[in-house]
Amino acid sequence: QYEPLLSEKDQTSVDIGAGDSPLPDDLTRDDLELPELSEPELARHYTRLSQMIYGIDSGPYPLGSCTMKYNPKFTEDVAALPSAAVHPDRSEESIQGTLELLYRLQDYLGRIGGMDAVTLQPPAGAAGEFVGIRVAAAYHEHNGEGHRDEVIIPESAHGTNFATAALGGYDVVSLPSDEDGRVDLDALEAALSENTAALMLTNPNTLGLFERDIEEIADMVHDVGGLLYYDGANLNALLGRARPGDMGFDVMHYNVHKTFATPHGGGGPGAGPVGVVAELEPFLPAPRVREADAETNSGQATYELFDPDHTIGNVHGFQGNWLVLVKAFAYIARLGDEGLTDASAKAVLNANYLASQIEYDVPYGPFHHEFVASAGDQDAADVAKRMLDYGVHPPTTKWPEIVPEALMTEPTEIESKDTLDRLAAAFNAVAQESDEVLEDAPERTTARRIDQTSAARSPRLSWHELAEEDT
Amino acid sequence: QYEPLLSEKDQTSVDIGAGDSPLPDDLTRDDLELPELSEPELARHYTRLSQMIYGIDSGPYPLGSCTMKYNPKFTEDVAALPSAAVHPDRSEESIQGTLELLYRLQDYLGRIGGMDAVTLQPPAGAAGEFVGIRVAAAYHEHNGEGHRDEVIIPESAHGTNFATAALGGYDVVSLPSDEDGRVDLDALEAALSENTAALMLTNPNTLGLFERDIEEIADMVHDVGGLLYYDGANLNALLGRARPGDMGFDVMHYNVHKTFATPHGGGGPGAGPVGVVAELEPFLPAPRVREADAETNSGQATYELFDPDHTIGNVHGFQGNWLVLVKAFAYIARLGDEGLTDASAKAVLNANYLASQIEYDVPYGPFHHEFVASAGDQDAADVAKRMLDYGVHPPTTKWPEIVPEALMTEPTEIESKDTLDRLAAAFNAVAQESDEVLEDAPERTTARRIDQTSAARSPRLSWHELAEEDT
Amino acid sequence: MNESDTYTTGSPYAPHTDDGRTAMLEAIGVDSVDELFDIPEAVRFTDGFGIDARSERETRRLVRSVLDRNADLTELLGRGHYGYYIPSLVDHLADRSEFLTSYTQYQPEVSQGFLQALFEYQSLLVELTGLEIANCSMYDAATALGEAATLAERVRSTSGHRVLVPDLLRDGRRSTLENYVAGTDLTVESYPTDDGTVDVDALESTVDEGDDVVMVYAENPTVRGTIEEQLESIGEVADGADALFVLGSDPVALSLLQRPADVGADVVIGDASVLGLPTSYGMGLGLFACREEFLRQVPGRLVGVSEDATDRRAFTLTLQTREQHIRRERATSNICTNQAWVALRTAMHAASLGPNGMVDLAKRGVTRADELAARLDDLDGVQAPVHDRHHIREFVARVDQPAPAIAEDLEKRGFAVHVVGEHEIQVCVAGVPDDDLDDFVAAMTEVVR
Amino acid sequence: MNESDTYTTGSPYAPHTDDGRTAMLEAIGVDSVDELFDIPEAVRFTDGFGIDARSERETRRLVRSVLDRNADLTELLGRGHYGYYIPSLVDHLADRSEFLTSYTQYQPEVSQGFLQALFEYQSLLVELTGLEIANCSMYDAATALGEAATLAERVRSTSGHRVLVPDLLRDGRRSTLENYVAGTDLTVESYPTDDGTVDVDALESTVDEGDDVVMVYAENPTVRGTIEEQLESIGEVADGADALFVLGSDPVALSLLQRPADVGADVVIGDASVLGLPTSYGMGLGLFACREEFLRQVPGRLVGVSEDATDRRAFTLTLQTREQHIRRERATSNICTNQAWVALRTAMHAASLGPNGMVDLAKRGVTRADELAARLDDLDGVQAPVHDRHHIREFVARVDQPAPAIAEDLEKRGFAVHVVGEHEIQVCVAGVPDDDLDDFVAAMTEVVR
Repeated sequence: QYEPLLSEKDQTSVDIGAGDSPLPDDLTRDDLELPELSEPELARHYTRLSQMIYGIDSGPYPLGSCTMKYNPKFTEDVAALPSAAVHPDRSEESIQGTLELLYRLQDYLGRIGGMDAVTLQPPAGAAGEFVGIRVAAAYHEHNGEGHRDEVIIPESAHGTNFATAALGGYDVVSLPSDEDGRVDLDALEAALSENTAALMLTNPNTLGLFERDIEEIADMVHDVGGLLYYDGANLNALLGRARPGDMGFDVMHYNVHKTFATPHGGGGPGAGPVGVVAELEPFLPAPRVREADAETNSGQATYELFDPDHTIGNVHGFQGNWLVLVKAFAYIARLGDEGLTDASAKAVLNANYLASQIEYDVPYGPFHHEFVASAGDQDAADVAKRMLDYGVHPPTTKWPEIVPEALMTEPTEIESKDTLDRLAAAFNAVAQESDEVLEDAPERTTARRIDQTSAARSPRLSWHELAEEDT
Repeated sequence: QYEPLLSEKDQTSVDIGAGDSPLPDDLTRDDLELPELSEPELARHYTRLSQMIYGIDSGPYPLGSCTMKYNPKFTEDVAALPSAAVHPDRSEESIQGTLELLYRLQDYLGRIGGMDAVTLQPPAGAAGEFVGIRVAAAYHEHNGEGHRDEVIIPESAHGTNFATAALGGYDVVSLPSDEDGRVDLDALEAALSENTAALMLTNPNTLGLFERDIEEIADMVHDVGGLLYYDGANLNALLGRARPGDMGFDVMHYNVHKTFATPHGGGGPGAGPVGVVAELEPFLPAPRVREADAETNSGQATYELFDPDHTIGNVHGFQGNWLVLVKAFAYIARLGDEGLTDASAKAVLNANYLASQIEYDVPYGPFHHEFVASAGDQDAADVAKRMLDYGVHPPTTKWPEIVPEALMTEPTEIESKDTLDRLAAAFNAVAQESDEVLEDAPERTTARRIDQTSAARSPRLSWHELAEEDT
Repeated sequence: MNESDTYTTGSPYAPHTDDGRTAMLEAIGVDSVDELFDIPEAVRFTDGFGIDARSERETRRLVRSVLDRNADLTELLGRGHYGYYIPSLVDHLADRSEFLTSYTQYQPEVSQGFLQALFEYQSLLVELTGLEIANCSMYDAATALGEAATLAERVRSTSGHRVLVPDLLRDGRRSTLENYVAGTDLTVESYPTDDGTVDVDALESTVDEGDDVVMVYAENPTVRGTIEEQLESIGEVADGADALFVLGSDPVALSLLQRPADVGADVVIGDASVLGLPTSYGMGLGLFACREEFLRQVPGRLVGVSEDATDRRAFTLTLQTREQHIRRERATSNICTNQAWVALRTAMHAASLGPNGMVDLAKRGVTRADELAARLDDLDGVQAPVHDRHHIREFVARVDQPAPAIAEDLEKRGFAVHVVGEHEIQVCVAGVPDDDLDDFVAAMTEVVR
Repeated sequence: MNESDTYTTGSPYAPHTDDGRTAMLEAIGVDSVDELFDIPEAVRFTDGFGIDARSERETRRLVRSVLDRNADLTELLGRGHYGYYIPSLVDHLADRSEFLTSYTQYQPEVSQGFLQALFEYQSLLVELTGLEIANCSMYDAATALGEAATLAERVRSTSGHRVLVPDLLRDGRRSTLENYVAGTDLTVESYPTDDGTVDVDALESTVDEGDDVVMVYAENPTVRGTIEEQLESIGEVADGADALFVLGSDPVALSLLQRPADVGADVVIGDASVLGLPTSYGMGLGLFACREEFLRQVPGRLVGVSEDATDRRAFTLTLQTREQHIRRERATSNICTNQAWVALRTAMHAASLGPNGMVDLAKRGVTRADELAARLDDLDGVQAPVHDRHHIREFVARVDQPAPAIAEDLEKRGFAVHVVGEHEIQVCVAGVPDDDLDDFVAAMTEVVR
């Protein structure tokens, strides 16, 4: 099923002559050449494109560390309310609804993470990490400890942690895992110093393992004057059973598109709110929302924006991905305590059940919401391609590297036993197959195996670069 | 791609015991057994089912006489407005918006058809025909001509015409076509009598041919005291160029799901408003909408319901398919004169172009918005199945019977030259293929050729009738 | 106007480029589109309709501004149209264009998804009614009642021509029935009710007025929200006269009340869109189920199971020889375009509720009606319910003041109720949130003061 | 509460039956889910969050009631966020769950549709900017500006550390930029503008204050809606300093104004969501395009063309070795989750407009701004526009009375405008229908009286 590019359906060049232009010729471009198509043609184009995509509603999507949950349809409805469409430069008086929702979401997230203050500004998880790192930097700077120039990150951490620390100007100190797949306390001891700005940790970590020594780790980091950062990617494992704030974390981000079921949108938008302990609140991005002193005539609370005392300023032009935040608020308000806790329980149940049903080795445990199996002699990337042929989405592969040929698998709570059995059957069928079959996979997908090397060697990144024969 | 029945995913039986029932035991049923599934499971179920359906946004859909137009997305938005959701028993004062829209739509349709009065009540084309027949009967009865018991219908007419006349208690007099595919005036002369209640006609007829003698036909029918009924199925051929009212028709129905682009919904709902000349207005179904004498304080017109003097009463519990009427109103208001006229022009252009590109014989002409090709030695039904393999929807087949192995083709105005060329290529490819290939077709569809005989011989019409081995 | 309003010089949904059109005309061999029209000059129309074109945005604004004239009322109207909350899932999935824009499944090989959904809808109705056959949609309850009568005529035509319906019945329903039987020998007569439900003795007398009854129609619940207590007796009366027993109901009521098959019903009709559609000014979905023996006489579309060429299960429209496009004037009905998409929505809504949700919904219809009646009964000047019967969803209340004045006053306060007698109003709780019911009671308190 | 509200005892989105759960626990070999949690007692949390569960309907009502506190204003605010009418097509197609719910295209074989849509989005930006490379999304204009600066550092790191931005700039934009460069040696400085556009001589002086400028940023149009007239000169100044010339703009402005490649721009950033998103409290879509020579230094995702095993054209994310998940601390950016779905919407909106529609939209932004300025200028007590420049979409007007009072008064009448000085307001016409502009002029007439 092949769908031509829009440019292959039409290319219309519009001349922008001086004649009918409201601007002098030298201030305008000469022409604009783009496809000019009717609505039925576009509807078909995008319908067909959509049919070439595997989404959450297509089947299981057990991408480890990505928490591919079902996205409740009603959250789209609330985000589409006309009253949600407000301009960022409006007066505070005229957006009390928006401010109230943000305030309540700050409050929800604070409770869920055990954090004293929350900013909703970061538009993604990595942006949340960046806020954490910038807040840590500002905090140290404020305390006259601007010399701290190292951020410690476990080897198994998400790539964003390293990139974020680097973007923040820090040297990255990489921390090996111990033989159990957790933080090696001796190695941590060795890594910590008066130059330590922060330790970034995911808990449970990317192997799905809870860092049992978290209290000791927190003490060690705090003892050298460092801050403990919680990467919220795996928060879905713990809802209602443990909170980063209670474990000694000073800063954390939440991935609302993971834990709180806002849609991934083919890569985004997400949102990465950041929670901090009280000590760090003055450094959060500006502005934040708080209750104002005044009430409305009918006794309702009113809300206002304010700049934290030592704010790092903006990390986004405005207040982040507002529409995503509306969906996250709706999800949390729908589930409440019991629903959130149950979601985690069933996410963990599902991961453990699936692991019990597959024939690949799962070297570490006990794991929570995800596990990392090893494809052993098989190439994990090939395994993934072959799983596509069984109509399921494969797990994340080849990472973390601590497990050879890793198959990092997170089914989330939304899968039924039947679906997990189907997924296990796919794993197990592929486990029996030969390397030749795997290398030829996938064969039942829209596109067969795609050549990555040639794509990167001679990049063609727009239709302008396609010669006639490509079309 | 196979999707289990809901009942194969779960069956939960709920006991309705006296214990927690608010009603005495003997007034309740014992239990209810149905699937109990979660939202993610349902979302996947219906998403997968949708993926096994060819719709307008999938590609060309040239079903003759069905006018499969693109359904503009925005019309769904207006029908979904909360203010459109009103109860049928509300007071007239509280639904002035609904009444105004209906009134304006009555007016639009009257102008488009050249009719003096319009009822919007019939929920489908066949229901519109039934109103026409009932109105004719009431009219004749009112004039002391209740003896008229025959309705004349050309052989090539839609099956609903015959069934409707029969439902109305009329004897059907079948009218053969002349060698040009049009009404045979001699045969008509022979068929007409003092017992003629009406002649039902489609114009252009199902061959896409304009009944050039329409004025004479009208005179002949009127001369014997009969009424002339216009089947609106093919109105898309004439918008802005000819009006049934001007041709001498006394009654007509409009298929808004054909001509005015409301979605077909897999079979419905549609709407079949009926227009009549002034003489027949008193017999229309009740209630209708008219402007009231009073105005609002701000000078707006107000609207009221009224019963025509000699109304036939209801043909639907309320006012038909309201939400469909909203969409039709929006479509007409969007296109206006120019758009409607252009739609017809391009529908006719497309049909003629497509016919010029296919290798099958097209025996009659000149046609308008549709043409009927002959599959010749091939079986038209097999041709259709094979066309599915080329990723296009086939035309209507085996009808009208005047063309052997008919391929009744109506591309509508929404297809581009490229799409028509693709469609023609499919026709022409199939034209070259052997009977064996055709009989084996389709082979690239979700289901292969389906056995109709066994389905009808031992009907299994619910999941209750499926034995274990069927599942 | 807005600068993003776009206007076209023709249909915005026709994709033709100038070059394309020229090439097409050339291929056809004509100079202009006008040449393709074979319309005698005498009947040509050139005046224009006088309808202005609008941009998409302007059209949306127009419709919104017109519909905004509808008052924002809390509807306590019921009678087959309820404001049950429809899960968002239903809109999102039913609006997928594959469902919304496809045609009747004459090519089942590319329509399996819709056919399966309709098969599941049929199965839902079979479970609810206990009857073996359900078609996959009629227009609404009134037309389904009409179709039931023509079915009765076909299967009982030797025995007579009288169709009996209760005197408590919506006008539109009876009037539609009369139109459906106008072309037959059937006549429609009413039989009496007593205190809101069927008076079985009186029904028996009515039947006995001749030996020619072909159909007895009753409803459960009735239009007044009362629950029929003598369904079996009604069935026996019909049976005794060799007439079809046709029962009117709906999917929510059927989830709790007696199963039609258990009380001898031969046909069940009703409006299934109580699930799946918001109140839509009477737009509906005709429920039609019947005994297996009437299989070849059923009106409307039926989806059945078959196999494809690879012996895999497949769905298809079946028994099409009953239908107008094949059988023409000998068809079991003239229905063609139906309400398939509404049936899809109803099936989705029912599936979202599941059996527990459906039973609960019905039970709460009983308890909440009881509760509201009791609260109204507590008011001076109101007695409720009027009928000494069990109720579901709605009930009639007596008011000391003139009912029309009460209703008018309530409407000013934002509530719509029925006037059913000089001193009687009818009130429905279904789909109305608790806080709105509280507000209603408060308004009633004011109004009857 | 409504009788169709459904409550669950846990997550409504987890499908587990009791039987299923039991079987799963058995297969795992534990007695309860609790046993699966390996959390030391000391850090266990058992208190509950104190967040109540709600039915779907109640949740919708809650959000609606909260958001209803937002005032219903006609927004004349602009500055990168406009209320352009978005064709209904965009919502309906982008909301298809395959687009909405899928993840980043790490398995391109089952993501061809999204990849193609993003490739088409990239192509749109390449056409608009004239630059060879566009990535497939950043968060917004501010973060894209920050990424441009870090790109400048990477490719010009030998030459210096100064980043120059105009003194007319949104606060959020500059502040974000400063955060992005906080971890580098770069410093941000302002250069002067004159009457609403760049003062090129002053810019040159600022550059000359050191030989260490790595990037010069300018905008077209500016935050005041003025059209920059000396882009080539600015580019030459940047070039002369061996600095990157980074231009801020957006897809609508780019449809009409000088093509960035033609005036020497090395990078174009901006907010592309001016098409595709309604005003969404600042939610955006970072546009990022640059010259081919920076290919290996581009931040963010890139979709390229390749072939599959059958030699058919196929799309894939490419050059991923620039990215954090592979390159970690040496990545070109830390961006991972991006704005792909917004890019899809933007591409759909642009495709709906087509080149004629896009050019028209931009032209009308010029003419309608001119017209409104003229109408305001006619009022006593108002002079507009303040800047002697060409404008697009928005302009600054001088008011004799204090601007804050004027704005407050306008807001009471339903209009939101900017206060940009003691006696200056800024007004935007984009997306505001003609009749609303008429009302605005009428309100202004009252307000300045």
